[in-house]
Amino acid sequence: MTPETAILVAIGIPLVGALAIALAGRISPNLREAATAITSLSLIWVVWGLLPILMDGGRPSVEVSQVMPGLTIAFTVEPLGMLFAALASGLWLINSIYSVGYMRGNKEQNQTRFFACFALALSATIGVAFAGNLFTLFLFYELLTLSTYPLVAHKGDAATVRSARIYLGVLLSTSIGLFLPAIIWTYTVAGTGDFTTGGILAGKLNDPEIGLLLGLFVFGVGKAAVMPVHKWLPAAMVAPTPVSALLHAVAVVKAGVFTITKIIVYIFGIDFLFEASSSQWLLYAAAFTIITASLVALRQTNIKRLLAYSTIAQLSYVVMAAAILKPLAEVGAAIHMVAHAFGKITLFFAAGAIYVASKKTEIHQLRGIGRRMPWTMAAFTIGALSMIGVPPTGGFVSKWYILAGAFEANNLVAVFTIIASTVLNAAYFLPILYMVWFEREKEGGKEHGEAPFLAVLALCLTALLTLAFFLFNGPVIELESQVVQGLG
Amino acid sequence: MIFIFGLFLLTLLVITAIAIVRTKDLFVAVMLTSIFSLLMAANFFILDAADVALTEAAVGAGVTTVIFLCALALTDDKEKPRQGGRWVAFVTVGVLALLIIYATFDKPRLGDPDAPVHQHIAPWYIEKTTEYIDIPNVVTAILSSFRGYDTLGEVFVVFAACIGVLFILGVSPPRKTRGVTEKNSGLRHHLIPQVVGRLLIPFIVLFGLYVQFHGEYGPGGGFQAGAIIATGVILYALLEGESEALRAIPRGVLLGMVIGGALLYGGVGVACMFMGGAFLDYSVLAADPIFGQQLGILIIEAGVGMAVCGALLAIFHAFAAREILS
Amino acid sequence: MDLLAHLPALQVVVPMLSAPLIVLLQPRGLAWAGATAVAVLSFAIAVALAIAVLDGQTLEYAMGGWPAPYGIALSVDAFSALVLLVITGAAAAALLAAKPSIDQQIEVERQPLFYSAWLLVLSGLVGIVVSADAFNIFVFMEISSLASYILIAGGPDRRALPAVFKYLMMGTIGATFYLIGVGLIYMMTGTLNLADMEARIGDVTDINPILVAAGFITIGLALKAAVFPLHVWVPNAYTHAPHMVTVFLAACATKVAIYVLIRFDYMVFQATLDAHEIQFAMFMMPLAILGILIASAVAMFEGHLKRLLASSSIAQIGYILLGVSFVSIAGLSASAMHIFNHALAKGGLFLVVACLAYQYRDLRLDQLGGASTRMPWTCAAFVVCGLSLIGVPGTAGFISKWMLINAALENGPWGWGLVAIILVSSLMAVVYIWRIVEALYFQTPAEGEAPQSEAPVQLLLVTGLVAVMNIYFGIFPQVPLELANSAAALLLEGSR
Amino acid sequence: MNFLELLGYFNYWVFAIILTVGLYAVINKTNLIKKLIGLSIFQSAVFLMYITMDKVEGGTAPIIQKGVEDQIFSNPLPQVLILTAIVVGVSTLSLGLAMVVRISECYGTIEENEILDAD
Amino acid sequence: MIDVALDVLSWILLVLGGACVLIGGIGGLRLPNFYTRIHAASLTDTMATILIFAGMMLQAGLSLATLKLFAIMLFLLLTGPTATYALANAALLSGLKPDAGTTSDKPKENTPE
Repeated sequence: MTPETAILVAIGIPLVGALAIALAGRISPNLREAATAITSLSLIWVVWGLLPILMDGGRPSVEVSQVMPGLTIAFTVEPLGMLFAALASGLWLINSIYSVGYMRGNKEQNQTRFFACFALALSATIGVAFAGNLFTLFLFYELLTLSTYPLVAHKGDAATVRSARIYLGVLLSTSIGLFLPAIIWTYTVAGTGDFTTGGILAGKLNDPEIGLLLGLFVFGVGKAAVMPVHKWLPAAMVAPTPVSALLHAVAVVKAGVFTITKIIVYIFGIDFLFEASSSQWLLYAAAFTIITASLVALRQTNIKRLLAYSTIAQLSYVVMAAAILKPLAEVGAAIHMVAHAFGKITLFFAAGAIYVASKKTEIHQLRGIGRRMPWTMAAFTIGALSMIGVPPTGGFVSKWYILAGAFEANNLVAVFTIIASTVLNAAYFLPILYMVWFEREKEGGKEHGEAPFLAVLALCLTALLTLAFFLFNGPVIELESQVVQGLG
Repeated sequence: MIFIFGLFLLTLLVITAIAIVRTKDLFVAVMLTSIFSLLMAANFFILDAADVALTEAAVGAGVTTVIFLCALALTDDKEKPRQGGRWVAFVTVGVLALLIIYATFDKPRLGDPDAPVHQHIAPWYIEKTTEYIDIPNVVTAILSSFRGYDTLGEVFVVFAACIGVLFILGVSPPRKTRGVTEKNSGLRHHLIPQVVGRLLIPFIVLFGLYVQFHGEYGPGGGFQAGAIIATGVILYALLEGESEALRAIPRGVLLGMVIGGALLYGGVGVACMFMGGAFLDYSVLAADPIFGQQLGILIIEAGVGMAVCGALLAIFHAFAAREILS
Repeated sequence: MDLLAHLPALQVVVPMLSAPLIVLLQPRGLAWAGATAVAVLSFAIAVALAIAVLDGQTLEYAMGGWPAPYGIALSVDAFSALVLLVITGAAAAALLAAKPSIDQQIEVERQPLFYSAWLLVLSGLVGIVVSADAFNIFVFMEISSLASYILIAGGPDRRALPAVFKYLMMGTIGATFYLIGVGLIYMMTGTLNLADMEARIGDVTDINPILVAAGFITIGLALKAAVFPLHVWVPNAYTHAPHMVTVFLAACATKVAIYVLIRFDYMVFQATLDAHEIQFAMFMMPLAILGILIASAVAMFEGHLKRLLASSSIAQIGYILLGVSFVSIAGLSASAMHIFNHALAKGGLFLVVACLAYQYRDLRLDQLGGASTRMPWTCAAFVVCGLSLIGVPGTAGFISKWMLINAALENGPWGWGLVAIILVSSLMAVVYIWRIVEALYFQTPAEGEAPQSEAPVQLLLVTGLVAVMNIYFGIFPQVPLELANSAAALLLEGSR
Repeated sequence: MNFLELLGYFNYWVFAIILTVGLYAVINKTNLIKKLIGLSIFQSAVFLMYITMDKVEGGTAPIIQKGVEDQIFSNPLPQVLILTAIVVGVSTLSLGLAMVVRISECYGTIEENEILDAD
Repeated sequence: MIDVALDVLSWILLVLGGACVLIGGIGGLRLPNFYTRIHAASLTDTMATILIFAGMMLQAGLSLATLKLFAIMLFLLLTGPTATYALANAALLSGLKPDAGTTSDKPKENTPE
């Protein structure tokens, strides 16, 4: 199977999988679970198969159809896309294991629709990862929004529908309102929208226009949840936990941040942006988002809302890292995507497991739960530490690279924000850890044991991955450094 | 000299138009509309448009008035006054009038021979009619051959109107409207109009046929003939009663006439295609092209006559039958 | 007789001559079968014409064998081929799906007349597009209008009659305005053939009557095309007409009037009258923008499903006009493309309405709650066609939206204002489409209204087909795109 | 502009007046039948405009007698167009009246404002 | 000489016909109620038809036109009185009572027949 067909197969598998799941769902739940497993496994086999080709510098690309002269649906695999696709497909397998356990445990209704839409969302994610030009990226970006809408609106009661409406409203209006004109402006100015190393806008835009176009892109990509357009993320908390996990760790948010990084690296070009004075505001916007999101997270009582605001903060880490415009910082951004994915998915799995086992959602209810659910809480601790960036976890590696990049660009604002946010992270995670392990449990609480086995299994897997990432991050870093090879 | 006649007739026309709009009684308005059409016909005749005058008289004055009266019989014929809101209409209408008057100043004067209208196509028609079709009445030549496609469209407009009225009035009235006195026996107890009618109707129908087949030589043709024959049969229906007229020409025959007329016209066109000419190119119909054209014109005029007569009668019967049912 | 030469004439003659025949087919269902066969045949002819015209040449056909300015000429070029495809495609699709819905709404003995009137509308519209003679366009405009009055009057609800009466009054006034315009031009140039008119209009000394004629023709056609201020007849006419009639008319009836407006303005007036294009743009653009914004706003707050989609049609016509008013190659090809894509999207949406109406008596949004539980396929089709209407990438609507934004960007500094307007109205479209989707999927069903089962298979198949075509032409729009581009080039270069 | 010159335009002014009278009736009157009458007047005005075009000074109806040679004829083309337009007018009228009859049966009235209130 | 006499005679006939129609018109205006007015209009019309057509036939001399004129006159003579009769009959049927001496024709108590 040549690399070109592999790309198309990678996008096709989840689609076929969605159909298979929908049909299997009619017959029996077990058959549907099997179908999900097979699809995710074959996706991993195809996507990871591309890894060796990427490692030795190959850039497979294929053009599907020429919609209009100069506007094509084309796919090219480059290191950033590869990383994101590998991450998404890997976590999808774990997430499906977890969601089987969660759904069974929680006895949710119309699970077939859930798994089918999940597969559709994955196909869109892979499409975004492998997109070769802005138009294809926009196509799959919209598909991702539309396929995740039924997931967010899963329960179907009035509250869910209203927050799903906010979710869709913000995402669609930012993408049609800001992202589309930015793309068209790029196409008219640069003549093409293809992602090329070193950027296509070099010298085609004068100074103030660069800032404006960058602004359109950053606020157009609503999924990256940069401060003014972040409203949809807390609103999406009404969804069941596996969906939140998907939203936060696996696909949606990652797609947003991945798009912004790709645009900065492949459309603007790091050096071009660095000289342009009007692009500095992005760094300040990201910094502002990090600080305020962390502050808001401090005051949260509901676990999932706390995790949501922490995600907004972490996302802006990646955006800030990209905005430092130094090669090391770009690598740091890519790595932070991976580290945050592992850490955050563990935290969400833990929150879900707690909810399944004990129906507890508020932080103050977690007093002394460590004794009852040791495995879940252990994973929760590892995840929390990774968020803070304590050495044995993956979070430390990415923060290290971002700091290195910041020092290289001797960008004091970036350095200060990273330190401040690390302190804030600690401020809202450590009390929880202390409460969970060292405080006595309140009398009269409901007796409950561990979460269902499948959920706990997935939990531990991701926790191990977080730890493993700290030790074996060589290949990832080497892959990402290809991105910034030629640049100064 | 024609200007004086024109002046006189046109002012009368304007007065009638204003009178129509102002009257409250619809019955008077319909009668005035009939007079309006007659004045129009006279005006056309003065402006050398003989065919159009005949059509306007037969179709405008004759059939329209009958249909209006049928509709009035089924609805109440008093108009309720409208309260206010006049000035909006005045403004829009005033603007439109100014717009047109503004446009009239650059138009060629009435009857000015070197106006652009008479330069380009008109002289060609007049010369070529004798050469290609060799019939005296140029209007019929253009109507049926040079612009035969328009007239085909025209027949289908009539066909559309006929099936439209049958379709809309096909639904039986929802509930008994106010009792209408049993009038379908026509003016049975009016002996004199019946006798005179029985004397006149054959001549009216004969005159219709004359107009039909005399179309190539003098003013006349399918439309006018159809209308005249239709008015004849409607007079018969009024005098003898609607059921008598239906017995003479049943509804099936009427629909057959309309469909037959339309298909005859289209069929001639398609036949020309099969014989190698373009659509509606009659010169291929016979060995000698001129005779082919004349043959073609004769057939399609018959088709038009059938279609128009059938359609107008079908429409009249649809309205009249409604009266008995309701 | 070789077929290709006669195709332009056959395109009109086939549906027209079969209309009287259909009236004779009394036995049950035969009339529908005959009408569908004829519609599919005319679609085939339209496809053959499109292929013949694809490489940019135009087919001329002298009616009755008389040379062009004297006899009536037919001409088919890229633009007319595109519109022909839309008309015959819409007719064929609507008829294929018509049987169950029409049997429910119209008594059996009136059906032959109904289907014959349907074919007359088809032949009228096709006659307008194919004809190259100003007065001939008027005659066929009358045929199509009269027949569409009949179709709309077929609506079961008594409110259909006042609605169609208002449509009749405005339609006849529009046609008569057009007739006055043609008369004025004929008075000053002495010819009725469009190409001939274009040649002779240049050397007319006093151009006052010509300008007034341009005014009359534009107002008349704007009335027929339901351009913003003159669109009041559309909501009622489309809402109370039988469902399948709305599918057909919404997809192509008003588009033909816009086609004539474009042909008249670009072929006849634009070339010769200096500064006409600026006049035309100044007059058309504000109307189009107002139409887009106000009609979308009305659609957002509308309760009845069909009336909502009808006012959204007016907004989409505003888009087409916006493209035309740019008076540039990109603008024209964008509007030609949108004629094609809107027919697909709106045709699909009204087909879904027909499916819903088969089960539900009342089409108000609060009565349609939870339709997706019983009718999953219908609602899925609605989502796809709705997305195409909004212009989400991957659907047909996106292509014309993309081209429209590109065209807007081309005309200078305040191009961005236009882009903003287009995007705002797309967001409004998101709102009113999602209101319906939420009602269909998440609302609890109203008491006793839950439908027993899906819409009939025949209706569903066609709806599904149209939905799939919405996506197909989103990804592979080469054929309509090429027709649209060569049409735009023809209209602008042809006359320059 | 001497009087005869002015007279040349008299036909067009009458056309303008009748057109506006017809349009006024259509817009302002609420009775549906009065609207239809207004519509037929509106259309007749257009016929008058076309036929005024075709008159040639001293010309007769365009019927070519065999014997007579140099005869000036009026322009036949507008007459053909108006023949078609008259029949279009009658068809629209008859369709309109059929609708009015059905409306009066369903609504009991043919005044537009009463119909609008009924729904 | 003979044709001068014929012309003079036809002019006299035409003038007389015109006068008849004029009298009918004045009658229509001045007479009080419906029946008297219809009486005035119909009588003078028929008389005027005969006079005018005779005058025109004299003008046209012996030709096809004279035959056509005679046919039209015959037609008018037949339909004129019948139409008046039908009008009067319809008025009577719809209850308009003829009543000598009333000054205006506001319909008195309409007794449906």
